[in-house]
Amino acid sequence: MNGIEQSLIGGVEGGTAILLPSLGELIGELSGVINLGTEGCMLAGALGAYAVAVTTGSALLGILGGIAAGAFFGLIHSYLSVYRKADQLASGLVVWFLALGLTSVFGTGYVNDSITPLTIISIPGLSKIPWIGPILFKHDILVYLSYALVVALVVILKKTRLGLLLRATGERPEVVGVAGNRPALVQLIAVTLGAGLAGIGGAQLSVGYVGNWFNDMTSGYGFIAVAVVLFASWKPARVMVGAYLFGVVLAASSVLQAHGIAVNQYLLDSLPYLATLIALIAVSKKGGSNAPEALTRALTDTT
Amino acid sequence: MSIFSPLAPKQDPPLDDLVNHEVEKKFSWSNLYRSSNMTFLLILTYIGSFFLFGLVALARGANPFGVFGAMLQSSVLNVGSIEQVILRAVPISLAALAVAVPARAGLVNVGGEGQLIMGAVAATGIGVAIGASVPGPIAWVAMAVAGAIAGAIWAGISGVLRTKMGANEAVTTLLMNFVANDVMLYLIYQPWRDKFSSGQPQSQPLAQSAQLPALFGSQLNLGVVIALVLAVVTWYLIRKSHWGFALRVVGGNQEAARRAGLPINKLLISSMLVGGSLAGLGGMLNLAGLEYQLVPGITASFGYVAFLASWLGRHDPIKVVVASLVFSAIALSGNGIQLGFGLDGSIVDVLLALIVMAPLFLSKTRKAAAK
Amino acid sequence: MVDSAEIDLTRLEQDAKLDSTKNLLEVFKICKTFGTLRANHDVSFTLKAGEVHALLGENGAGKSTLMKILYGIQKADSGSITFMGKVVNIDSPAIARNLGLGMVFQDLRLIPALTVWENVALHTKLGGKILRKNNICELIDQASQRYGLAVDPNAKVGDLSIGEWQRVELIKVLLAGAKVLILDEPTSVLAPQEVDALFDIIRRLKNDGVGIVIITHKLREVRAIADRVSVLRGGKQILCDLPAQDITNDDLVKAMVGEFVNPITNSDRGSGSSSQSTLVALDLTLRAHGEGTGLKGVDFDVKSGEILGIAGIAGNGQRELADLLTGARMADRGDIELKGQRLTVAGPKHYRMAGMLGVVADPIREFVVPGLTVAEHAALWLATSSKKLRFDIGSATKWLHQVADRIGLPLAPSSKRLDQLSGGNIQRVILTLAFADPSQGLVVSYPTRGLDVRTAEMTHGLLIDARKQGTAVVLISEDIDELLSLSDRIAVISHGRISGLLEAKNTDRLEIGRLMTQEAS
Amino acid sequence: MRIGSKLRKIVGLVGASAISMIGLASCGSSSSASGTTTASATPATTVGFIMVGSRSDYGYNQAVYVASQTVAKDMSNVKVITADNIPENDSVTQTMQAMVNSGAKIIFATSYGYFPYAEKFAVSHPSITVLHQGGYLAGKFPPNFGTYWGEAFEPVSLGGMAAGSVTKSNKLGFVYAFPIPQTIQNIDAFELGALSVNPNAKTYVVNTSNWCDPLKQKEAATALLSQGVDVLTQHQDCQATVIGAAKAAGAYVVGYHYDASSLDPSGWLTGSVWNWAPVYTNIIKTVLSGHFAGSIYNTNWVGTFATNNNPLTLAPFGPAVTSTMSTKILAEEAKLKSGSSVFTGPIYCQDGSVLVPAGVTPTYAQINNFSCLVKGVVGTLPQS
Repeated sequence: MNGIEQSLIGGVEGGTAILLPSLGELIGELSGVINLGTEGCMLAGALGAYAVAVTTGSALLGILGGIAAGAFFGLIHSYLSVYRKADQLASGLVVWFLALGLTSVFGTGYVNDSITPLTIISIPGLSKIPWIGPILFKHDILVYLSYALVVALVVILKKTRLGLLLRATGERPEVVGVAGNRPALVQLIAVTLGAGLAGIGGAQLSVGYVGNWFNDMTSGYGFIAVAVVLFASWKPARVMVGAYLFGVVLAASSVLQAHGIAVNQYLLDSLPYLATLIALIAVSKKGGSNAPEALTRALTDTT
Repeated sequence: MSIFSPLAPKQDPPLDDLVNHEVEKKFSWSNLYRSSNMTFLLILTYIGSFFLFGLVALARGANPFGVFGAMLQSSVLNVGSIEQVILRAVPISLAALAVAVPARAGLVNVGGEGQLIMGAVAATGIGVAIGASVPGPIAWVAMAVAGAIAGAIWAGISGVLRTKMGANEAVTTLLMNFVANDVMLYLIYQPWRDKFSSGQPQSQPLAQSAQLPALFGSQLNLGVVIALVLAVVTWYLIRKSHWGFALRVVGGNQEAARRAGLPINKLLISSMLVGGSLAGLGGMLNLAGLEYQLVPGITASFGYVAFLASWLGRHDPIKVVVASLVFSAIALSGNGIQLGFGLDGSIVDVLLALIVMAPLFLSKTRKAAAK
Repeated sequence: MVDSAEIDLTRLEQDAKLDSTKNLLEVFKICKTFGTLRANHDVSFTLKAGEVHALLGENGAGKSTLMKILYGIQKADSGSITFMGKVVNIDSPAIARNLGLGMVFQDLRLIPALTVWENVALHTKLGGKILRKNNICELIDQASQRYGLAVDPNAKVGDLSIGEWQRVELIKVLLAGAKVLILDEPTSVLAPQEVDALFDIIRRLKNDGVGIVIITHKLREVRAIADRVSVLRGGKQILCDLPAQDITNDDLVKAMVGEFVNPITNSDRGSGSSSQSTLVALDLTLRAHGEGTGLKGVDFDVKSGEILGIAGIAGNGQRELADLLTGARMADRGDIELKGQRLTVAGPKHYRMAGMLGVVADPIREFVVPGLTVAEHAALWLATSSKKLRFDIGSATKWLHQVADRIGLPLAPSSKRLDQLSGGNIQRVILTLAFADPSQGLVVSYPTRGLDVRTAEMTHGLLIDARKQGTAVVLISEDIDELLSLSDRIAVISHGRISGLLEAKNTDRLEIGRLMTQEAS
Repeated sequence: MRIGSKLRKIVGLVGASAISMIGLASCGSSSSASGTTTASATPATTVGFIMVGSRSDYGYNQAVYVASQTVAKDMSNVKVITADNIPENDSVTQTMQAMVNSGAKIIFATSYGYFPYAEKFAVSHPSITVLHQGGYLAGKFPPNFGTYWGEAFEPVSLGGMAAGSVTKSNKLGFVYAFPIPQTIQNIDAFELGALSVNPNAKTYVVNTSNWCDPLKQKEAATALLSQGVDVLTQHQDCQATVIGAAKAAGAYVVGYHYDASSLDPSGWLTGSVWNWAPVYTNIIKTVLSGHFAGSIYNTNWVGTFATNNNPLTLAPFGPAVTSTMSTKILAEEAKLKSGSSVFTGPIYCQDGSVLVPAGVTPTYAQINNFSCLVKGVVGTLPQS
């Protein structure tokens, strides 16, 4: 197996733990709320999933635990920022710290408990395709879930009233209000749901990819997820590309080293962030970004 | 173009109120405010924060009162710990001021972390290059200048992107944090790695003379004094200077500022430059006063804590410094909980979060009261 | 879901059969007070199916308040609304919409980032949970064809012209099932050709039995489409449900602007001013931006010691003109000269240093900085060019007190936050600053807005004092009496052009009113 | 290390439970007690242990923790306090200060990166004895400071023999954290051990730039496994992830720091296991006797097989190691114990240059200066 293919496999594998929270963050941001606490929601999801998996012996049940834990922290963030009109950035950071503290306090007992991680499922037929097969079709169930989610999100956003309501809320909540809907509720649900997805992302790390729980094990994936959404200009398909881009870059250094190529991974690591910055500038320069209007308003509020 | 009568700007409720139409009718904290007052509510919510924190401790089998006692004991009840609290507050408060200054002009600087890192990186570059060959004070000044410039550049990039390209500064400063961290790691893993550090990813340490001297035999160093001076200068700039006033105007109403003839873009960028240089100096002081060499975790997320400190202090320099000291003390108190109660020291993160959550919870009340 | 198109059209067919003799909507004795301001006082009118009812009044007459009450955005203090024979309680826009009341706001409520069909779907619930795009587009097309509302359903609203926005709004409201349409100054944003197209649409809707309330202050529009008219002035009802053909234009103008004439306070107007033009505007031209009108070749001159009044209905270019004269905006074409010097360097600061001062048109947007005190606002406008490091609020406060004493307008305490003061208090601060020192040129927008009678009088005195001191004053106001009593000459502005330049002592309200309501040819 | 490892070191993230026993603590229930003291008439001396990772990491920190608890149990006049998850920056100074405030007289700073902070703290606190685990001070020692370590490469080379004997692909994988001398020695010893039983064995190395970052470990292990490696070993603080990855891929593991054979009983070959308790006990006794200054612990103390005090020992063998092979390995261990060296020349670097000339046995100081990987290792060290 050559290095490029290996990097791509690693990119999809590790990238899924970025993709899931990114999709969650996308939903939240489309409704007009940024969640810097995505990192915290992931952490909570990772521990929640792990704890449930240890207790019940089922990694699949663990995923549900991950969703619940992530959503709980998302609910705190959305309640504060939507219903209490708190500063979104501050509220997000607070949720991150809260999760960081609570997971390390309550996670102590789970360090190195053993679980049966999610099994790798090879899709019959598809996984045999040279190149594509191992890269895309030989993963655990959460990877396939993430594929489905991308497709579902594209469809929901484009084709359903729900998606329309979400996008409209993220643009001009007051117009949505005049149209007889409850924009605040839409935002609350969107952010909480998004945080649930971040929780699955954490679960992908703890009960999927690594099969273990450690303090602060998400190591910045949640922040990367926020960056990915910016990189993608709020487009689900591009979120997928961005997540895998980050995933590949993160996986590349190990793969290159295993092939005897010395690399300093850190310049490599900074590339996706720079790409995100450039994408942001390009979009802004083109005259107004694609950013949901309400989100932009929230980000420029210093009170 | 508005459907509201221009005759009565304060009398028509804005249409946005429609959004919370239903919510408004039921119980409302805003209404409670009218018969109560903000300080009282704030104290109530802070008590709530400590109560919830006590519950967390209780859930892990520790006596909450004992925990609070241990926290006090390990943070503010003896000289050695107080010194540590002050030392740790140095980078936090400077990075917090780096948030507070642009906030005056209505800019959101989430990049304190990156600006701290770049300040430390630049100071290391200069300090290692000349530290051993020039007298200490010259090295300090050179490192401080380098740190300030690096921080300023790092923040200034976002300022320019905002004014020239319209890119949101909250987002760009956040992204620049990660780039800064990668730049630092790149440097200490290869080009700058200390050949005598036995392979650890760290830069060469500063020469003894380039390290900031201790004060009167205590653990405190010259950096504490410098930070204090910087805080006072920042307070003066923000509260007493023409520039600080102009920032407030730009932050309050850009259109009014424009009509009054203020150079808006210059002010916006200058606020980022000053803020960035403060954080850069924070990074430099942390390096030259405490760490002496670049190591991977050198900023220890101070930049994010600082954002919350500035927010908690409502971007007022004095309150911001106080908030930084409080956060620093809370951080330190984790040691006491850990050693005394066997709980994970990170439990204090929970308290930090709950304390900031109190005013966040009251945001709506405060915003309503401000109107 | 599939047949939603049919259902909708059937409804429209039924509407056409609505009894045109019965009242669709009855508004009875609506009262609404904001603080001390009586926005509506015993206002009534009725609307029949298939009728266009024009609601006339100057700015501030209370029309918008009435419409907001009708649409459930505000609640009336007293009075009743009857819709199709039933007394209704309209507590929210949702209720209004469900009843069949549709409102097209002046600031159109669309989401620019979404397409036309998406905006329509959001508002109408058409197309079901799974959006049937084709279905919705088809409905839009049908409505488009039926009423001549040409618009591409797939276009992004943000890319459309303002006229198209309005059509989208109309489609949105129609497809939501409106039986009564309220159009709030629908033509204020439109080009003349677009206005004609809109009237076509309104006539077709009328033929379908839709009742239409059109809020306007343009006589031509009344003549063109209105069946009946009601007129408000100062929140009070002046005319009620009068058939449009029964009233002359002159009477309408009288009803709108009132008839009483102020005592002239500028006793020597039109005389004594020097022959030299101090302030000259040459061919000022400004493209229309998103909102508001542009300016088209505006020329005038103001002599030293002269007050030139600018009359016009709001939104006809006054604000743009004031911005250009004070340097807050730069003209696309044309020049401004002060004492023979062309003002070339952009920026309000340079204009001010050259001797051009201004009283802003919209204090909240253009003057008030939240959190700053009265004294700090004074310092801001005093000393933006200061090179000193220290910000000296003490001397600014002292200066303000001296000036206030000299000028005599009662000011709020200088340590109070300006943004927490009333409009009148804010206006007095602005005026005090503007009159602090004699200037070459002074552009004053709506100076007495929000002021009590006594202070308004004092302000008028200050304007006359400034004139006496040789200042070239441009006075922009919607209060014709104010203009008549103070100005030496009056320029009437309409659709971004000067539609007439009159000697104040030789003209009257009617002439000005006619020029104000004159349509661009 | 990505941002995460930095994020870990946030304000307030100062460690973990001091006391709850491994496996006992679980969510919602707590087994905390304040310090582990034993009843004693004489006032107990408080000894602090600071760890960089979790005390239950199946690795380096767990080994330290277990030993500290043994000390607490065996020494009646000693009270032990511990702090884990303390990052390698100035936070450790604050933790040391907090321990002093809690009455600690002796502090064991057990992570490599604590070195400069520990030395500085010792200088500024003359009444406290500070010991650093794994460091090497080239200059003069303050009278209250010392370092201690063991010749880790000795058991590691034995593990290399086990690995070389079972590999089918002749590819061994080594996941390491940083290219510090200990690690370079371990990689070299591992490959030399493997070569001694399998001349075709090659060791592929990947670094994670972090003592314990399970994500990086997983990436590294995955990369090595898909490269065809069938035995994995590591120099990481925490072992579970790499072992888990090997288990899932059906590969063998050679452990490090702690006996983690329970994680993968069938794939476990052997490993190196710390037994710190005797070292800690001796050091504490020396301090309590009042003769620490000038003692062997007031230097760079290193335990070796030859002196029979190497704190790192060989772990039990797993089922995959044949009895022939285990005999051979134990024979080699006996040879080392009788004074032979892992690094007796000739040893060549990857580029063919001579690392140790034929017949020469390098001193510990010389071994600490090894800067190249030996021939047979694939992969390069990050160069500065």
